[in-house]
Parts: sequence; structure tokens; C-alpha cells
Amino acid sequence: MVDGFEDTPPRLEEESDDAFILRLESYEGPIDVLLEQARDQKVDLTRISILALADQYLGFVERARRLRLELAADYLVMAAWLAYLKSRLLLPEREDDEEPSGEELAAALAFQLRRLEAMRDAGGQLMARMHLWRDWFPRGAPEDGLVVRSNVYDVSLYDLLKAYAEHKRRTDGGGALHIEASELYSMDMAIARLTEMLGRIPGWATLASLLPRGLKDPLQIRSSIAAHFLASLELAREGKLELRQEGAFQPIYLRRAERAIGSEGEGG
Amino acid sequence: MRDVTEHADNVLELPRRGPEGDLAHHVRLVEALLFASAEPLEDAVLRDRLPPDADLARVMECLGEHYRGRGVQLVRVAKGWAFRTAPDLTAQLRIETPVVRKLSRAAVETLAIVAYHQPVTRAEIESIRGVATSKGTLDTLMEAGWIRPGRRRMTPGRPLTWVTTKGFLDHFGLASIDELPGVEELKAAGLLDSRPAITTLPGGRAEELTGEDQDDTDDRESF
Amino acid sequence: MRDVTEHADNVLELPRRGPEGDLAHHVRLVEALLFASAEPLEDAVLRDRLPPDADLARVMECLGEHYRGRGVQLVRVAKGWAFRTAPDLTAQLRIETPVVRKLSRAAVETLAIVAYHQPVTRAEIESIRGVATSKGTLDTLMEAGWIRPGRRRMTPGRPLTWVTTKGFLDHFGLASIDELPGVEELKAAGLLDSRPAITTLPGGRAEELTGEDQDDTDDRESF
Repeated sequence: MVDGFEDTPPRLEEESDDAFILRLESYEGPIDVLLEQARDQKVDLTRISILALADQYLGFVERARRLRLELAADYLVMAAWLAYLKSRLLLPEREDDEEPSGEELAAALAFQLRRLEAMRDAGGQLMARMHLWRDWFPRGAPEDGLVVRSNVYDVSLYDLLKAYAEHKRRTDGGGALHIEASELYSMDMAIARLTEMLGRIPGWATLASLLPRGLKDPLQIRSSIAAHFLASLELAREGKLELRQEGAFQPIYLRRAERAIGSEGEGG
Repeated sequence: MRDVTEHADNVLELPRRGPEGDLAHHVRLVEALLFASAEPLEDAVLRDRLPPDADLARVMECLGEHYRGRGVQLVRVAKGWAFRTAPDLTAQLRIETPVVRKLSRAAVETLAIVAYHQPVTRAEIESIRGVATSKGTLDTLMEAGWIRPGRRRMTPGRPLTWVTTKGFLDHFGLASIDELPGVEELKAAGLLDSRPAITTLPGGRAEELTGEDQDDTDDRESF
Repeated sequence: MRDVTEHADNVLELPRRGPEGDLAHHVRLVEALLFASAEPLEDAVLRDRLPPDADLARVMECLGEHYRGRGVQLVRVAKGWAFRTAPDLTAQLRIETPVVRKLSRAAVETLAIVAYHQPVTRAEIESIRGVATSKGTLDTLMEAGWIRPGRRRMTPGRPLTWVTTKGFLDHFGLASIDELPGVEELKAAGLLDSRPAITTLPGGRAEELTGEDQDDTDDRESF
């Protein structure tokens, strides 16, 4: 995502009630969630019930928090705002109120959703059009000199801005090396996550089933696998969990170590 | 079996005098020009190469008629004219093409917003999408040659706007931005209003979004 | 007057069945191939793209016949075939233009600094860039018509300043110098980001190739 291109995101098979939560990591923000929920009402976006939408969203945030996923502040701000909107919709209008009415707020939100939906569709239609170099081709051997060219040098605005930006980065950096925060999954994160999840799972679970969902970047996915594997070894070493594997390249199972079931005694 | 040296004969076959002879000659000129160029040529460029009395519309009509149904077609793109291979043949051409990477969902959405709402500021893009524009999205679209900075908006903070380029029209086979799919319907439905929908909202995200406008300015000291 | 959406109609106009239909199709295919190819194509290559029973000689004869006397000609070059603009027109159409060259990195950077910091003296350019600027760089930019000398600075030595020209604005499609994105805007667009080297590691997938754009629409179903 860093450079605006992406790999095909992994598809999620789950279609349970918690599908929203499982997809949380692929949402781009609360508006994304709202739009998807509005679509789930299976009605024209002009006729969605904002009240029902607010309820669904608040329920979503509630469930997501119960699973102790860290919700971005944006999601909570939207939840607070929707709770406010809901109260405005339910309470009778006050005469002296100078604030926009609940209906006005609801209409603004509905507009926002319709506009975003329209732009997503437009983007889809744009991409479905014929692309030069893919669906048809220009002249392969253009004959220079016949065509008007007022300039000797081939420099685009992008080249110019890039040159200035590179110069800025070089000089303003003050020579110090800047290392961008890595988006890779750390072992500490994996340990915290596994500990948390194993607390809720009584029996054996495969390592694969415990990996975080919704990661898009293949590098991030690989780093999460590596981090969780290392974390499971570390936790096993500390005696906090047990590991089992039937053979090379077979799934790795793990469960929390408790003296009660620990006596069954599988080797690591 | 034609040979370069044979051209003199061929040329003689067309009438060289009178209005029809002129038209035929103008068609040949424009045909040669468009064939020589990989990029679309605008009407003005073509007119420059023709005598002042030439009827460009008529010339283009004749030329288009001549290429109707052939393997190469005359098309109106990017405010100009170009020859392009007939799309139904693409599968059989197997032409080496530069590698095209798939745009992220965010980039497609941003491109659509710039195309349909232009000129549009970054703050407006963010308000429409409801999320901050991740760094690199505009950069990527600009590098692809599809968007460029436009005029500054004459509002507080004088934010920079973004617009699409001719390269964008050329790539997607559009004659102008009026031809964007569904643009009329969207306009009629009021969905091309770029203002934040929730500007009036107390408390929430609206302030954060509009507040961004001011941020666009702070760098003018470098001038 | 063709439009991209019309191509389906055009195709139907030619007979699609029987020997004549095949011939017409083969002619179209070869026409498109030669048009889009960067190099002349040899008989063997063309034969390879046609069904085994196609009569290449007949196809080339038809195609050559079709272009006889037009602004573009089918010619035999080396051992292959190519389209060329009719030689009798080139003299009429050619505008003397020097070969397009790439500007050196130093020159692009110097141009950017003049654009962003104008009016700016040579000494200032050097101090901003941190390296000596060769006289040739400014000369090149001046010859290109992008910069010109401005007023003298009212400081000791009265050094000459440099500013950009109208030609500069025209070339880069800017209405005024004010439309150059400021530093914060460059940052917001992602241009100031050093992309971490780690993200450029091969992602282990090759599906970012052409044709994948259609997935954008597929993805939308998962909403």
C-alpha cells in the first residue's frame, strides 16, 4: 500500500455475523464500515435507515471491543457521533435548537455514503474501460520530426517536482539517517496476541488459525507468520504453551499449558 | 508488394486539382501525421499543417470512413485524434507491453474522485473518502501521468487543487472529461458536490477534515 | 468520427465467414500488427500469427492495395514489412526539430531550485544545492527557454538573479509559478517520502501484470 499499488488481498471465507469484525483490518476507516453495513441493508442508499445503521455500527464497535481488538480512535469518534445522532433522531425536536436537526444530520450522512459509493462505482467503471497498452495499442514506431514538438528536452512536471523533493530530502534531512517505522509484525506483538488468544481457547489450535486476518501486504503476512512461530517457541520455552507437530511440514498445533492437561504429555 | 520507390506512381492516382483533389490531399496529410505520432494530436495541431481553407471536420470524416472496420481505427481521444489498433484484435496481437501494476483500491478511488470532482483539493478528497489520503497515493497517480496539480483554490489557505491530465484521457480512451462514465447522472444527482457533507456537525470528524485546508499553506516560505 | 465504443459495430461490417471473411480478418490482423509493432515484421513472424492455411502473399497484396496512394504506405524493409508515411509528404510535414534529449539530473534540480526560489542568484543556487553549478547548466536551461536573467540583486557585487520564463510555465502546464506544490504539499502527495527499501522486496507474486485491473471490480463484490 505504501506506493499506491497492492497485491491481491487474501479473501476471507467467513460470512458469519462477525464478518465485519474479521475484516476490520482491511477497512480504511469508519466510513468504509458504514458503507458496507448500509449495503447490507440491501436497499437503495437513498432509503437506508440511518437509525438502523447507527445501531449496527454501535453493535459492531461493541463486538470488536469485546474481542479486545485495538480500535483506532476514528472508529470510536464515529461511534460517539452516531450515538449522539441516534439520540437526536429519537428525542423530540426542541424549538429553540439552533443546531442542525437529527434529520439534517442523518441526511448529510446518507449523502456522504451515496457520494462515496458513487465514486467507488465510478472508479470501477473507469478501470473497466479500455486501457491503452492493454486493450488497444498506439503506433509502435512513431516517426519523430513529423509531429510538433516545441521542446528539446523531455522533462515532465513530475520529474521537476521529484527533483526538488529529492533535493529537499537530501538537504533537510541534515545528514541524519531516517528509518521509517516498520510495518512488520514484531515478536513482542505476536507473544501478546498469542497469550491473549490462547487464554480463550481450551484445546489444541493450529498456529495458522491463530494468525491475524486481513493483512494485505505479503511481506506483512510473512512477517506475521514468522513472528507468531517464534512467539510460540518462546512461549513454549517459558512453559506457557505446548506445541505439537505430526511431521515435517505438517500443521503446528498449540494450546495453553495447564498442569491438568499437561500430563497427557506430547513431545514438542 | 509495395516498395518505397513506388510512391510517385501511387500519388498520381488521386486527383491533384480541384476541391476533391484538395480534400484527398488533406486526408493524406492528416493520415500521415496521425500515423507518425504515438500520441493523440489536437485539432489545432492538425489545422496548423493544413491550408487555412481546409475543412478539418470533412477531412476527419473521410479518414474515419476509410478506416471503418479495418485493423486500425481512427478515434477521438484526449481532445484530439489518434489511430489505435481495433480492440477486437487485441487478444490475437500478442504485443509486448510494459508491465502494468494493479492500482490499490485507495488509488482507484482517489483517481475517480480527482477525475469527477476536478479541480479538487486534497482535503476534499479526504472528506469524500472519509479517510486521510495515504502518502504515496497522489504521488503514484502523478507518476503514472494521470493527475497533476492545478490552480490554487482562492479560499483561505489557498490550497492546491488536483486535475487529470491528457495522458489520463488517452489511457482510458476518453475524448474529454465530459465523457467520464455516468458523469451527467452523477452531476444531476448532486453527487459531484465536493463540499464536506457533515460540515455542520458538532464535535466529530468534520472539523478535522476542514481544518486540513489550512495546513496546505504553511510551506510557502520556501518561495 | 469514431468513438471507442463503436468498434463492435465496425467489426460486423466485414464478412466473418467463408474464405473472403477469413482473408478480410487476416488483413485486419496483419494491419494492426504492423501498426503497433516497433520493428518491421518478417514473413515468418506474420505467418506465425495467422492460421496455418492463411495465404500470406495474398494478405500482403490486399493490404498493400488498400494503402496504395494513401498518406501511409506498406513497404518492404529489410526482410520484413512496415508502414511508413508516404515519402512525398514527409517534406511537407516535417518540421525541423532537434532530437529530444534528456535533461541531466543536475539541470533538472537546478531548474527546480530556480522555480522554487526565484529570483535567485547563481551563488544562492550553489549554496542551496551544496555543489558548484557549472555555467553550462544555466546556459542549457536558458537555451531551452525555461529560465532568463532577472533583476540584479541590490547587494555588493550586484549579482544577477535568475527567474523562470513563460515558456517554462507552458511546458509544465502551469498557469502561474504559484501553482507549484509547496513543500508540505509535496510531502502530502508522497513525493518527499523515501520509500523504505524493504517494501520493494519481491512480494512473491507475479499477478501484478496486465489484465489484473479487472480485479478491481471483482474486489468490490466482497463488500
